[in-house]
Amino acid sequence: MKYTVDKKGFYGKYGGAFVPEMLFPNLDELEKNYNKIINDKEFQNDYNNLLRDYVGRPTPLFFAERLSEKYKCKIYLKREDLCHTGAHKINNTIGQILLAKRLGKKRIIAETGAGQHGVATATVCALKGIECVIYMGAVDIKRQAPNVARMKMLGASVVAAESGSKTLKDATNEAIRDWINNPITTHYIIGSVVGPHPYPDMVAKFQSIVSEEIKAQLLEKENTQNPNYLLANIGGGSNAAGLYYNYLENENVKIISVEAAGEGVKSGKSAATSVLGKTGIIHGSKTLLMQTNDGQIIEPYSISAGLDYPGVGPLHAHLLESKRAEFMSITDSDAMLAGLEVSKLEGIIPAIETAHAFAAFKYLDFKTNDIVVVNFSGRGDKDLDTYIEYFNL
Amino acid sequence: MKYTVDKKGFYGKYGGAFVPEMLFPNLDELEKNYNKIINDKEFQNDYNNLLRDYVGRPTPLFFAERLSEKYKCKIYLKREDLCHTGAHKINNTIGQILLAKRLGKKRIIAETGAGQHGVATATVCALKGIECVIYMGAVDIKRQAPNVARMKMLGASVVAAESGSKTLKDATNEAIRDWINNPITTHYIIGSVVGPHPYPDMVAKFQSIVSEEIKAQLLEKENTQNPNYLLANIGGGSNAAGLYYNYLENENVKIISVEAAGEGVKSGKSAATSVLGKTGIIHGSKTLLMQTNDGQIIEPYSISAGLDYPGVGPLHAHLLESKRAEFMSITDSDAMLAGLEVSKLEGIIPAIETAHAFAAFKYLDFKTNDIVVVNFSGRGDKDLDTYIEYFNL
Amino acid sequence: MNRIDNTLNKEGKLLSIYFTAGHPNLNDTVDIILKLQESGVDMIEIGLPFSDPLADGPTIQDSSTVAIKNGMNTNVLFEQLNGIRNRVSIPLIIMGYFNPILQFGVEEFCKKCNQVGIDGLIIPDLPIDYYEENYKSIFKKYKIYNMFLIAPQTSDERIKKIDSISDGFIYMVSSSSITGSKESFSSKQLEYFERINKMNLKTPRITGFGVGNKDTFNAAVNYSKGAIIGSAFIKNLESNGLKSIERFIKNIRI
Amino acid sequence: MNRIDNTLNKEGKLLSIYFTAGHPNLNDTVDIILKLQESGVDMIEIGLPFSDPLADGPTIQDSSTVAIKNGMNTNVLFEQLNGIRNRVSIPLIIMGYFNPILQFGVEEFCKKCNQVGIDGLIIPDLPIDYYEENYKSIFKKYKIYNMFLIAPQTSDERIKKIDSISDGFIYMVSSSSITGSKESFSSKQLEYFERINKMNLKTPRITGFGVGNKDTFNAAVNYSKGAIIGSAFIKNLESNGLKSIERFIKNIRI
Ligand SMILES: Cc1ncc(COP(=O)(O)O)c(C=O)c1O
Ligand SMILES: Cc1ncc(COP(=O)(O)O)c(C=O)c1O
Repeated sequence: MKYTVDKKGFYGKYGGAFVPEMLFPNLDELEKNYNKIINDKEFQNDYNNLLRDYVGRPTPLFFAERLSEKYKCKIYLKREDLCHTGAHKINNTIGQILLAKRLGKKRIIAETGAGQHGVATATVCALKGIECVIYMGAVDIKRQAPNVARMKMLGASVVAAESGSKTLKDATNEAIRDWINNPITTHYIIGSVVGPHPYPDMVAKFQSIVSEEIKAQLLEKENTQNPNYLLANIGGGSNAAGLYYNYLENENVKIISVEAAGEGVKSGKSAATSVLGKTGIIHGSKTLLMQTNDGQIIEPYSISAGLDYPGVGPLHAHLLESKRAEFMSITDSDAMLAGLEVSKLEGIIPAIETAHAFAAFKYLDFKTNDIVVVNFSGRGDKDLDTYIEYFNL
Repeated sequence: MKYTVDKKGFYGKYGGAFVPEMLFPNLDELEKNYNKIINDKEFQNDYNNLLRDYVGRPTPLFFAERLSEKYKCKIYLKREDLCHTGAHKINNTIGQILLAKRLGKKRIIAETGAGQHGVATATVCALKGIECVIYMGAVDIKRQAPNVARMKMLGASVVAAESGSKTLKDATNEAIRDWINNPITTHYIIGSVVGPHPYPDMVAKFQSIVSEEIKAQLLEKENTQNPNYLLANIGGGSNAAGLYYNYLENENVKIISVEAAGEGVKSGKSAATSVLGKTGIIHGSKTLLMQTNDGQIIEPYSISAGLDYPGVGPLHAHLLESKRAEFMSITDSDAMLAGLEVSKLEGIIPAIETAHAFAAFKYLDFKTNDIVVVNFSGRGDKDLDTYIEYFNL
Repeated sequence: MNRIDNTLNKEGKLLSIYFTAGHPNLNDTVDIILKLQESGVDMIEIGLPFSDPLADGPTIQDSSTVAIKNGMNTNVLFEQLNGIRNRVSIPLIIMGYFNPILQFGVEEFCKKCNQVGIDGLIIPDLPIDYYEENYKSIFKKYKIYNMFLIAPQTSDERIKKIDSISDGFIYMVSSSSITGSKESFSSKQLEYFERINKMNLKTPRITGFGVGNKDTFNAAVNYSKGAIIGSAFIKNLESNGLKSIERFIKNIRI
Repeated sequence: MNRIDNTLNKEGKLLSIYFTAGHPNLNDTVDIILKLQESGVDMIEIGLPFSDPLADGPTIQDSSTVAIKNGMNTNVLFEQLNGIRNRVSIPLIIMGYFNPILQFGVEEFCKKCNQVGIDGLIIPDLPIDYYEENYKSIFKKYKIYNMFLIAPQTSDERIKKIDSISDGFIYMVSSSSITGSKESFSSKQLEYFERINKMNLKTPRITGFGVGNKDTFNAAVNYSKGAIIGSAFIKNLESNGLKSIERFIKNIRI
C-alpha cells in the first residue's frame, strides 16, 4: 500500500506526531485503540446507523447534465452538501464522537475556521449529550456569526482564540493547549486530515465512506466502479481524502486536487500550499507548509475560510510528491464565478470551498467519455453573505 | 376514500376552483392531465430518479433517543430538513417542473413567503434551464435577504409584491395575476396544498412520498407500518399532507396538526386558522380562512414566515371538520423554546415552522409505547437571524 | 326580463362604467351613480371592494384598499343604495369577489339586491358549475341576473355552454389579462373579437378589461353590444374628482 | 561531559531561567544573559521564538510574537550569541520548537550551537523516537545535549526509557498544563513529584511549567535538582525591565 499510513504514522516522509510530551499519552491511547475500535462490529453498526439515519447517507451521486454538456465530459457530483449540517465534515465527527465515548471521554473540544467543523462537532455532542467547547479565532467569530449562533443553539461553548492572527491556525493552537490542560477527560476532534498521527489516518478513514459509496453508485450508473478522474478541493484535505481513499492504489483513476490561490499564487495573499509550501511541522504533523525562511508559519489567505489553512494533510503532501495527485491553484475570482455557474446550471449553490473544484474545469481538457467525479463537499448557505457582497446580489 | 379529493375537486365541502374565467383553461388543462402524467411510467422514473439523486431521498426516519426519553414515548423524525434546499418543499417543485415540461411550458412562476418555496422553485428551474419568476412580498424581500440572494444565484427573477400588506398573501395574488396575463407559456408552481383544484391534490400527491417512505422505514424499525401518531406543523399544509397521505384512510393512526398561534390565539396577532377561521374563499379555494365579518381576508401573524398564512389547504379544513385530525395552536414563544430544545437534545436545528410541531409535546400525553412520527419539515438555517435575536445568541 | 335586458334591447352601443364603492370617499357611491346616469351612461357596475382582488390590476386593487379603509363593506353599500331606485333608472350591477358575498350569505345578498333594486351580479371567481348547482335557484327567486365572463382562452364549447345559461349579457374579457386600461387593442385581440362574433351567440356581449378611451371603446363595440370602462374611470376620478365625470364620459362618447 | 553535567553535579538546587530571545527588544539577548549570570542563576534557556508555540501559555506566546516582530530569527540569534562564551560560563540551552530548527537544518543548527557555545537543546515537539532515528548522531557529533520532557501522564515505562537515553537532565513538566506561572502546587502535583522521585532515575530532573515564585521554586526543588522559571520572569521583564532582573532572582533565592 503505497499511499496509506505506515506503522510509524508516516506517508512517505510526511506525517508523524510532533507533539509535546504532555500529549503523548493521549495520542498513544488513540493510536493504540483507533483501529481496533473502528473495526469493531458494534462500532461499525453504530457508525453506519448514524450515517444513515442521522447524517442522511448514502449521499447521492448526481449526474450533472448541464455541466457535463458545457465541459464535454461526464460530470458526477458526490452530494456531501446534502449531509446533515451541510458538508462532509460530519462523517468525521460522527466517527470521532462514537470513538470518544468508547474511550470514556466526557468532554469534546474542536477547532473551527468557517465554523463548519465546529457546527458538525457541536451537533454530535448535542446528539450524545456531551460537553463541547469550540475554539474559533476572534476574527472568524465576528465574520461567521451565523455558524457561531448555530453552535450556541446546539449547546456548545465557543471560545475566542485571541492569539496570533486570531483565525483557524490560532484556534487550532488553542484547542491543542486545552487538550494539554485536560488530557484525561477530553477528546480533541480534529476537523481535517491534519494534526499528529493518528488523526490524518483516522479522519481519512471516517471520510472514506465517500469513495466507498461512489464505487457502488458508479457501478450502477456507468457499469464500472472506477471514474477516470477524481476532483476535490483541498483545505486540510479531508473531503479530498474521503473521495480518493478507496481509489488511491488504483493508479488508473487520476486525481486532481484543487487548492485556493487566493488573489493569486504570487500575490502574497494565497493559500496555495503545493506551490508556496516547504516541508515543515505544523500542528504536530510534518507536511507541506507555508512558512518564512526561518520556519515561522505564514498566515494564508483565501476568500474561502475552509481553504484558508497554511498546510495540507501529510497524505496530500505525499500524493503530490509521489505525483499520484496533480495539484491546481484557483483564485478567489475564478472560484466565485464557478460558484455562480454551478448554481445557475444545476440548481445547487456550492460552498466557496467546493466552488474551487468546479473552477478547475475551464483549465482542464477531458475526453467526452471521461467520467469525472467531483466531491461536492458542502453547500453554499454559509457563504451567502460573501456571494451577496461579491456579486452585489 | 373519505379523505381524498372528489371528482369535482372537493374535500367534503372544501376545495373547488374559485377562479376567474381567464384561469379556467389553465386549470382545466392541469386537471385533465395531472393524474395521467403523474401516473405515467416515464414520469415516475424521472421523478423518482431526481428525488433520489438530486433531492437526496429517501430522507431518513431518525429515532430521537433523547427527545423520546424526555417525552416518554417513541419519537421518530422524518428528516425532510435533509432534502436539497433544506425543506420538504422541493418534493413538490421537482414534480411540478417535470409536469410543466410535459405540458410544454416555457416559463415558471411561483409565490413565496419565507423564500423556501421560492428557492425550491428557482432550484428546479435552474436544473431544467427554464425561466423563473418568483413573487415575494416587498416586506418579505427585506426580511429574508439570504433566500432572495439564493434565488438570484439560481438565476431567478424576484419580483416584489407591493400591494396589500406586501407579504405572502399578496405575493400569491401577484403570481395569480401573472398567470392570468401569461396563460399559455407559463406554469404556476404553487408551494402548498392550497389554491384552486387540482393544486391541493397535486401537491399532496407530490408530497406523499414522505409517508410512503415512512411505511417502509417503520416496518424495518418497529415491525409495523403504522405509527400511533403523526404530528406536523401546518402553514398551507403541504408537509402535513405528505406525512398523512398514505395513512388518511387508516383511522388507527391519529393525526395532530399544529398551527401557529403567534402571540396567542386571542391576541389579534395569530395565524391559528382552525380556531379563528371561518369557511371562505382564498386563492381560488374554499376553505377555512381568517377573515373579517365582511369577508375581507385578515393578515395573519406568526414569528414563522412559513406558517404566516391566513388559511389552510382544503384537505386540512376537511380533516378538522370530520375530526380526522386534531388541531393545536402553538405560540411564538413555545415554538422558539422547542426549537432550542430540539437543537440541544438532538443536534438538529429545526426551522421555526418545524419547531411548532415539537412544542406540542409538552401539552400531549403519550403512552410509553406510542410511536410518534414528527415531520421534520425543514432546517433552521433560514431562521438563524430570528433565533439569534430572540435568544440573544 | 329585467332592466338589463331592456337596456340590451336598446338600439346602439352601450357604455357601462365600473367604479369601486367607497372610493375615493366612503359616501361618494350615490353621487357617482347619479352623475354617471346624468352623463348618459347605459349601465353601472358597482364594485364591492375585496381585500384580495386577484383578477384586477393595481388601479382597482388600490381603490379597493382605500374603500375598505374608508369603511366600505357589504352592509354599508346596501345602506347607501337604499332608495337609489327613486333616482336611478339604468341597470345597476354589483361586481364583487365571491368571499364577501358568501360571508353575507348568498341568499341574503340576493334578497338585499332585490330590495334596493340591483339588477345583476358579476362574480369573477364564482365558477359556473358551482353556481348552477348551488345558487342558481336563489338568483332566480330574487330575479338577480348573474353574468359570466369569457376570455380569449375560453374554448368554443365552453362559450356555447355559457351562452346557453347566461342571463343578460356575457362579460367578454378583452385579453388574457388582469384589469387595467390599454391604449389600443392588438391584432390578436381583434381576431379574438371577430372569432366570437362569428359564433352568433344568443346572448349579447359586453367587452371589458382594457377599455379606457374613445379608441378602445369604439373598437370594442365594433364587435359587441357595449363595453365597460373601469380602471381608466377610477384613475380619472382619483385625479380630477367627481366633477370630471361628465367630461370623461363625453370624451368616450364623442 | 559538558557544562550542563558540571552544573548538575554541583551541590544544592539549581535555578534556571527561560526567556524569549528578542524580547522585550531585539538586542536584549546578551544583556539578559549577562544579568542572569551576574544574579547567580545556574542555567539559562534561551527561547528561539516560534509563531505557533502550542505548548506555551499567553505570556510566552506574546513574547514570541513580539520577538518575531522585532526581527528575531535563528540567524540573528546565533549572531547575537557569537562570542558569548567569552563572557558567560554557565550552561546555555536553546529551547525552541522543531520547525525553525528543521528549516535551518538540524545539522547546521547543531554546528552553530557548538560554535557559539550552546550546551544543549530542548525541543518540546521533537518526539524521542524520531530524534533517535534521525538526529541523535548529529547531536553527538556536535556535542549538543538534547533534553526530553516528562509529564504527569507519562507512563512509568516511558519515563524509564527517557531516563535511559537522556543527556543532562530530564525536563519534568509540573502539571498537565501549558506554561504559565501558578501560585502554588496542588496536592496532586506533589504526589506526582513524589512518585517520580521514588523511581530513582539515573538522570537528574529539573522541574518546569508553573514555577514562578519562591514558594513554587522551593516546592519544586524539594523533589528535583532544580527548577525553571519562564513566564513569571518574562512578565517581570515586561513590567520592570532588565534592571529588575537581579531583584527578581534574589526574591526567588532568598
Ligand atoms: C464545504 C467544505 N469543503 C471543504 C472544506 C475544506 O476542508 P477539507 O480540505 O478538510 O475537506 C471545508 C472546511 O471547512 C468545507 O466546509
Ligand atoms: C420548513 C417549513 N415547514 C413548513 C412550512 C409550511 O408549509 P406547509 O404547511 O405547506 O408545509 C414551510 C413553508 O415555507 C417551511 O419552509
